Amino acid sequence: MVMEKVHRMSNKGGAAHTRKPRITVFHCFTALEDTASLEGGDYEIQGIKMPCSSISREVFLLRAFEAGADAVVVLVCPVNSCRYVQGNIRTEKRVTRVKKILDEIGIGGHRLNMFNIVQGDEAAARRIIEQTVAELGEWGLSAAA
Amino acid sequence: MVMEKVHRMSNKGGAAHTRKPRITVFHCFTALEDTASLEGGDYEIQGIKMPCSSISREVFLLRAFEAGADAVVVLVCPVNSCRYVQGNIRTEKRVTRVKKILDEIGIGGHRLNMFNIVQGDEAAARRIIEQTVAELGEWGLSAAA
Amino acid sequence: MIVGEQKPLEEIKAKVSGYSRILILGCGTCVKTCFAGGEDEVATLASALRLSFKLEGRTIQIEEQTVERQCEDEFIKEAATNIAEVKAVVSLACGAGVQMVASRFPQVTLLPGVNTTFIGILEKAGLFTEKCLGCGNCIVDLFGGICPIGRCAKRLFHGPCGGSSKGKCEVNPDTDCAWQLIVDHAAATGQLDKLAEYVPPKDWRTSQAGGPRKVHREDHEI
Amino acid sequence: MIVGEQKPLEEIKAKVSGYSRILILGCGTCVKTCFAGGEDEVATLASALRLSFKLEGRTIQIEEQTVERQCEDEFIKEAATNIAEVKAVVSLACGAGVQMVASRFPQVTLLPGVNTTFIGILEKAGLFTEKCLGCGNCIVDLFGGICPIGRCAKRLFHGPCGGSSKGKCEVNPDTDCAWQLIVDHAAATGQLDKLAEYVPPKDWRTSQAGGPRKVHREDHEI
Repeated sequence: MVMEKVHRMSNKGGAAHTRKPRITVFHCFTALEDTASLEGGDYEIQGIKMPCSSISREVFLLRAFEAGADAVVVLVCPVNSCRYVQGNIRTEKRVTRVKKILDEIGIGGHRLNMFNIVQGDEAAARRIIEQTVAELGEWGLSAAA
Repeated sequence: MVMEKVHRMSNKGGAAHTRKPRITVFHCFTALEDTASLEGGDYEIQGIKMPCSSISREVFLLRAFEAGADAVVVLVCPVNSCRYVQGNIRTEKRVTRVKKILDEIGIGGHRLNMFNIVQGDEAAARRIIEQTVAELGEWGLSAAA
Repeated sequence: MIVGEQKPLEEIKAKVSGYSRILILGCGTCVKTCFAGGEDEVATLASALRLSFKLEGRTIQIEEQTVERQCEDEFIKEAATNIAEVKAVVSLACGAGVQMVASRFPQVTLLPGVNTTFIGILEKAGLFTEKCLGCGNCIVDLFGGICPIGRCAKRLFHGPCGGSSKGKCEVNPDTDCAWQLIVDHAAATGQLDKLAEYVPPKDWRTSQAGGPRKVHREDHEI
Repeated sequence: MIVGEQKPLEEIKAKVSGYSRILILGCGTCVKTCFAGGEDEVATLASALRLSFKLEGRTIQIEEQTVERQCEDEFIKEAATNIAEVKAVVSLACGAGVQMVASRFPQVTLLPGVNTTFIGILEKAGLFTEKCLGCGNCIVDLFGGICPIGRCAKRLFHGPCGGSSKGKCEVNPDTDCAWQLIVDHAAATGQLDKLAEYVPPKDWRTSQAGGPRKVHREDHEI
């Protein structure tokens, strides 16, 4: 029933967006120095830079949606490469939990995703954003944005 | 049963003491400046000066007995005259509790007593000590001292 | 610690849906420790509710506050101002905290946001387990520090039942059989003979069976 | 808070009398708050035991320590050094704390020094009262914030029994009849009609009746 609601509320079936999609990028500054290299497409990026991705609490991820994000991307270091040993693993667990909350809310957990990227791999980060934008074309903008 | 033990352990039936009785005097410095005026009898006084009698915790009273007291006297201001409003009432409740513990231990709650005295009434304080010494003549020294 | 779990969002949402302004009141002691009702959970729940109502085109004003403990006046009076401004409070405290707030502020509706479960421990990261039923007369020393009241589903005092299998409880195969633990501990520490001692029937009047309980401390009556 | 009472001195003394050296381990959260097992109570008990044994011509060496919470490894490991040096530990924690320490240090004998009683509140200075039984599915909002499970001796869901007299419970005349409180509150707040609503039978499986419980939080499993 929750999943039905998710689709009812957010799946606009590939209709053209009425505004540019907004993506909030939480990233540890080891994985990605800043989000400047992600700018320039037909979307808006809001970068949230952190010393380690694990400092993002559940509410920070939710508030990104309250602040108007259509999708939230969390960029963390590869497993075993976290400067704080388990930071990225903690982040993953928190993201998993918030995805469930987003499903319950009706926004849909699919709008929040975590990716491991090698330090400074801006091309990978850019591909992630482009993929997210493409998916947003299918999901539609967030009705809670 | 507890009371029987109390008497068995501590009531020496008025026998002469083998050493001078030791009395520990907890006093707030408003009720009594210091214990100098109480010295000079056939007993030892250990004075514990406090800004308010209510800072004496249960364990402080018990430790006085561990440290060798045969009796403990707590001198506080009269009801309604406590500089900290309820300090002397709190002390009374604590003394009541420790008296029960002393009964349970077998030392006997009668060896611990609280008295209200008017600020600076050294004569009253001295009478209290003399009365305690007299009672110790009847109870005997503490077997736990 | 008292362990609890936050109620499902849908249940909380249904409870608050009649109100345009609510206070979510957290509790900073037990339920914070078990991640059910501290500052973080208050903030997360508030955000989730706002988003959920927004999807329905509704706005709901949510105040957030967390006090040290909802089971003491000293702390809940800090919330008086916020409580005065709402008709309903979602309390994320344990059942005792919720009722304390309800008794002090009878004019507001108290909505529990947490299901209070048990007196337990943090067994390992992420796993809280029940250990004590508050029977009021602790005898765990008779059983090597393992309580057959809190940890045996049948509260057996004289050995395992027939449902103990491979060290697990038939009521829940994820739960260790308390009596297996008791016997193993006694064997490992050379105290098996202690288990042969007769344990008299328990007087349950000190437990919940005796009705709501009180602890009176005259020395703190001021 | 979890409320407990320290066991009588004679009972604790009997438990420790076989040992020449013990550790009294306090717990700095719930039982401290209800004056049963914090630093102060550890110190008082240690002193009382020393004096009591001294009267019998015996000396007993008593170490004293209080940790933040005995229900978490993080804190009890601070006591490892002291625990390693004794054969018996008197734990002044609740039943959960005692068992946590027992499970982590199986070589020492754990002696509970506190009777764990209930999940309750500080109703007024010196008086702690039971409010919650941890049924696992809180419904106090149906009853104006007054729980008939925790506060009615008979756990009635549909009004008072015949033993309610002048607002008091027949089980203990010092205890308010929970249903009198519920009805009074509903009347005072104009919600008497709410009490006419049917409350379905409770599913007690989420309570202690369902066997020892767990709360699993995968997001904190690290």
